[in-house]
Amino acid sequence: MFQRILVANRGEIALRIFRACREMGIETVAVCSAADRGADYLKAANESICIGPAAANQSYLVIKNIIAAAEVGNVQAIHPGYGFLSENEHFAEVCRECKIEFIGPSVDAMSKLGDKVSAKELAKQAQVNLVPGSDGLIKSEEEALVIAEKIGYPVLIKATAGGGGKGMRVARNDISLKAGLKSAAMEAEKAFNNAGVYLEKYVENPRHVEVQIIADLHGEVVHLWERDCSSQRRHQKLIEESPAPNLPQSVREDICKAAVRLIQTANYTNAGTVEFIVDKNNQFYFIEVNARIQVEHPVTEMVTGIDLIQQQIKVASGEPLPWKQRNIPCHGSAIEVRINAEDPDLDFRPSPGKITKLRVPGGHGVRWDSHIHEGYVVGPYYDSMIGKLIVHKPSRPEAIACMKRCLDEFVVDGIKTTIPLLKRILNHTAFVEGKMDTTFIEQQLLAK
Amino acid sequence: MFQRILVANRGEIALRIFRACREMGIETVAVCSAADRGADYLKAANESICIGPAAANQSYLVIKNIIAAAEVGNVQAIHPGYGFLSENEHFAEVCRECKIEFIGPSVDAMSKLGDKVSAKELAKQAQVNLVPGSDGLIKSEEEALVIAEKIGYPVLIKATAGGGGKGMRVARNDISLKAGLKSAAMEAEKAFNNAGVYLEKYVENPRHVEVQIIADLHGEVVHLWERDCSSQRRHQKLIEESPAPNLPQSVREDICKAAVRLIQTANYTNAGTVEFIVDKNNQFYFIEVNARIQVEHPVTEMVTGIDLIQQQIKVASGEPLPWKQRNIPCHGSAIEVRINAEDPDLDFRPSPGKITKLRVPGGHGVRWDSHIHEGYVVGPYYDSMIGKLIVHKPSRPEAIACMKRCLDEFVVDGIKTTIPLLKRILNHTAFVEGKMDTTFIEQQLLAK
Amino acid sequence: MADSPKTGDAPFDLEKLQQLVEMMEKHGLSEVHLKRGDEQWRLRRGAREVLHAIPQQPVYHAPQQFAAAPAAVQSMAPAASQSAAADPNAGGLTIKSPTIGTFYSAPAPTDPAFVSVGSVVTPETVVCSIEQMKVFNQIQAGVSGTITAILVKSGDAVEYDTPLFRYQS
Amino acid sequence: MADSPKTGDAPFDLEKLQQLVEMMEKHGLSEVHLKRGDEQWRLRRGAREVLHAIPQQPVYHAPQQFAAAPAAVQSMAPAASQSAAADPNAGGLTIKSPTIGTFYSAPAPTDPAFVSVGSVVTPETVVCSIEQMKVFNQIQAGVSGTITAILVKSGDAVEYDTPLFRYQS
Repeated sequence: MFQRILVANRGEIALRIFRACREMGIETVAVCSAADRGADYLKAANESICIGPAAANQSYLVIKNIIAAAEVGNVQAIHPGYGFLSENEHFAEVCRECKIEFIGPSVDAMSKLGDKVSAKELAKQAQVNLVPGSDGLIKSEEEALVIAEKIGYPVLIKATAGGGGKGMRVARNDISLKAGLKSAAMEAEKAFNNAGVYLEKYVENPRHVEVQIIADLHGEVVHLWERDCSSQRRHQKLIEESPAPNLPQSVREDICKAAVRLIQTANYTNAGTVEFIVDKNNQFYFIEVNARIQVEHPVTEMVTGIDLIQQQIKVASGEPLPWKQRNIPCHGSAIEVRINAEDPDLDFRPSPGKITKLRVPGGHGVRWDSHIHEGYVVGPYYDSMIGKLIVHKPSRPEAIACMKRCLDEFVVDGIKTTIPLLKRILNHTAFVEGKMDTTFIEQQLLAK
Repeated sequence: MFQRILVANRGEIALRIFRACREMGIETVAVCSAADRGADYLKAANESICIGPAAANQSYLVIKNIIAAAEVGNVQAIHPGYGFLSENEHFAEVCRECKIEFIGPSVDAMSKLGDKVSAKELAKQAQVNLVPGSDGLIKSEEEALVIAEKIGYPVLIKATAGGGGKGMRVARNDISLKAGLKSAAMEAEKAFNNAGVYLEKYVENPRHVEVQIIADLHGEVVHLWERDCSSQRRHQKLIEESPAPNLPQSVREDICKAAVRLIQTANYTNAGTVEFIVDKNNQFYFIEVNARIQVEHPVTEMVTGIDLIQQQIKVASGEPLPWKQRNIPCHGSAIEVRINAEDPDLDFRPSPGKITKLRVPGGHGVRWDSHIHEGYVVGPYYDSMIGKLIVHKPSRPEAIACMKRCLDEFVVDGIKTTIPLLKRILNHTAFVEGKMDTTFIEQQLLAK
Repeated sequence: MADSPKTGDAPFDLEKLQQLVEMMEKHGLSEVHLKRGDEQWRLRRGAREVLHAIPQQPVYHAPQQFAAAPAAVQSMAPAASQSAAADPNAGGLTIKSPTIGTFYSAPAPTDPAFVSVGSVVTPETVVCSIEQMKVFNQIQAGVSGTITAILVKSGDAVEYDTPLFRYQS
Repeated sequence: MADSPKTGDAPFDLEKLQQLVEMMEKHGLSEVHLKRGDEQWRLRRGAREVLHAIPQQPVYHAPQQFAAAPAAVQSMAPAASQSAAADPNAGGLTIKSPTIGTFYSAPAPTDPAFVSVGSVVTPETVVCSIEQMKVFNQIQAGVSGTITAILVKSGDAVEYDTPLFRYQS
């Protein structure tokens, strides 16, 4: 086991890792930018090293500064947290070249899963469903009709050079497919100077369901069940929960097994998340693997009772997983909300400033993961997330009731936060009934 | 189910009950003394009524003021919390006479268990072990020797009119028993003008183990396992945990079953705690029943996942218990520490004052139940407990490690607290090995 | 909150009890609550009580052991107290409720009010009655002066410290 | 931290890459990191870098968008900055480390030091080298003046902003 670890991150996830290490008897070295220097949460580390100015690209993102701090700090391993360098293969490689363990997967697994084409190839090998579509560009109208017949309407016509919705059409029958092919190709030709288009099944109002995985260095892979993260705004998750509501037990098991197959096929190690979209018929399709710990890992910790950060460290140090798949429970229902320093009235623009008053809820079933405190100054330099509130109760209705009373108790003065939006989501019928998809916040809740 | 409840208490337990009610959709009415008026925690109630000046005997202890508030506040039931009027039979009686349900046991059960003689009688009926001894005063030396032979040495000679250790002797053999009888009787005669003495088995260095019970109005009684509360100073509990460490599974089950038998025999309803002492050979003896919710109820909530306050309210409203004994789990290990505003350097004298800085630990496995905040003024009027920190982890060593890192993170400036003492206990061999008894803090840890 | 195991068994001393009851009668005590170790005696006599209203005057708060902390000061409604101290003409002096309950301005609905605006009161003048658990407690003014305003309506619920009357001394 | 599903597939444009590499060479860029959607380009050139030390002078902090919040000010070590501003004679002006690493006062153990007390420096004068990952970065003074004190020993670890030299301008 490591005796001393550097945490290449800041804020709540850095504190989360300091705490996990302290409980394991492992010393920690913090790195901080000049903006974070002297912050309270750094006291939870054994040592703190300033690695550069406030801007992340001059501090938290500078590999050589982090490695220099690891050398000066005399550590054996680096935990990257999430964001920043956590999914940077080059960083993982440099760490290991410098004989400092990178607490994460192998560089090979990262690059295979990081690349879209090879990830799809792995999924096929592992017999994990991908969104069906044409195996490349559409050559003729006839071919498109055959494929559409095979994968079933609605289908999505996408420009191969596309972006920003340009050259994209939804077709719900043969006629609109024929028309759509022409107009999409024309638009793509104009916009990208490339008329190539391909077909994909159009998954309407999908749910976002992801599976937490952990794998050791000895070939053992287990899943820690799934999370539903459909409550999103502009692809940013706002609320996550486990288990996913209204997902039949057989589908839960299938999706978890599919994730394990993919991870085994990729020879992936350490913690990771396999993301899927799920359609109205509970068909699920692989999207991507997040090769790191996720922001929303606490909901999984609550229902399984497993400390994922500690387990990451144990696996990285070579320890075998201490349980078999059948020993991993899923008790009750856990919900996490992200509290962001954003102004809902100003299109969720970051709202930095000093927190002049803070009342954090507590009590039965409540967990608070955050580095902030009364008097803390939320700077303009980094992510706007200032804390995660997690509740765990025997059932989903009880978890929702608990989260609602927590948000009612919450007081954050001096900055604007997403708390009012979170309250609205928790009261929205789609959420209460567990029937949310990735579009409901923008298309129903926030639509004027 | 009740729609509106008055909480006849203050501070953390009042907040605990407001929160439980809010999650159940029940409105709450708070009562407060003039000293607590305007306190932040009262905002968690729907209404707040000032019932008198700061002194508890002019506010929280005045039955007619509480009943008047319940009438003005238009509630259907009163939750008494712990302390104050919670074990006052007369209060329970008055509530019910006024057609306001008292959330607690029947007056009959309270008085039967509140009286020492009838409680012992019930224990005998229920075949629950009492500390063995003479069935009344010792009439002769010969009788004493026979009894000592029967119950086994060491025995305790106690003056019937005794108090403060006067007229009390420990005898470890026949000779010291004969000598002790004489000197104890003489001392008692002098001190109390009453030479009567009786014998009891002397339980050396006992552990304090108690069983959480809940019973509905339909005859169903279940236990929610046991708590070890041996870490005491002057009979004040400092640390509580569940399950009790180093208690063989068969003893755990026996002690829990004994508690259920007693509760059934007493026709007791709602939540209660049956207290035992346990000797070195894991023999357990009934001491008393606490006919109310306990300060330390959260450790039971953590290992069972059951919200005891909500369950109290449901039972009081007539709902049957939703589970059978076999469905009540005991997952992992939970530890609670009481944070008291006391000065360990001044013989634990209360340390009132303004909290100028507060950093409460959080994260995985951590629960915080408290009404305090930065800027809160701890008054000199009430109990010195300002909060309860509870951790829940898969194993006891992990729970201890988590609690230690929490106490290391904890910052309370402006007043003195018991945190330094708690840290010492958590590092003490007896505690770490789970071999603490009710004497170890005073006799080992605090002994000069 | 002390979860201490009870120790010792003391029989009740009925002689002492008799003495105590006599003492209560003689000195007009309505409630006695004695506690020592795990022995508790609780005795109540009668039901009707006479309470004194709390006159709200600019008072000098004598230093207490805990004088520095606001909690000690909080036991007087701070806003009212401060405005009275700062500007006696604005709020004026008030008589405040000594308890929680329902305020009645007269002994019975058809009776005349205990006091009205202009009434001159002495400390012993009954100014209202406050009902608690069907018991009507007669409230004495506690001050001398002239009532200038009645601040609550008959039948209103009042808390401890609710201003009931404004008066001039 | 954005857990957004990746969208779209763009092949690498080698022509653009070539342009970029040339641009790096021409302008002496050592690192380029481009990101857009889920496409990322990361290019590094060479290893040896020249860094400029951060002169610690009493500076006027121009108002920024976030000027009111202390965080913006924190990016200068506040204690040093304040003492320098309040009493220039006490702390004096300092040259601070522009990065984290190991400080070396000379190019090699047997070589003479880059500068010593009394050395006159211009902004381009190399004052020390700071090692990161076996790479020795030459640090330029960034200011003009006379070195009055050397505040760290050769071989010491330094952080970003650690004061290295005191100087007079």
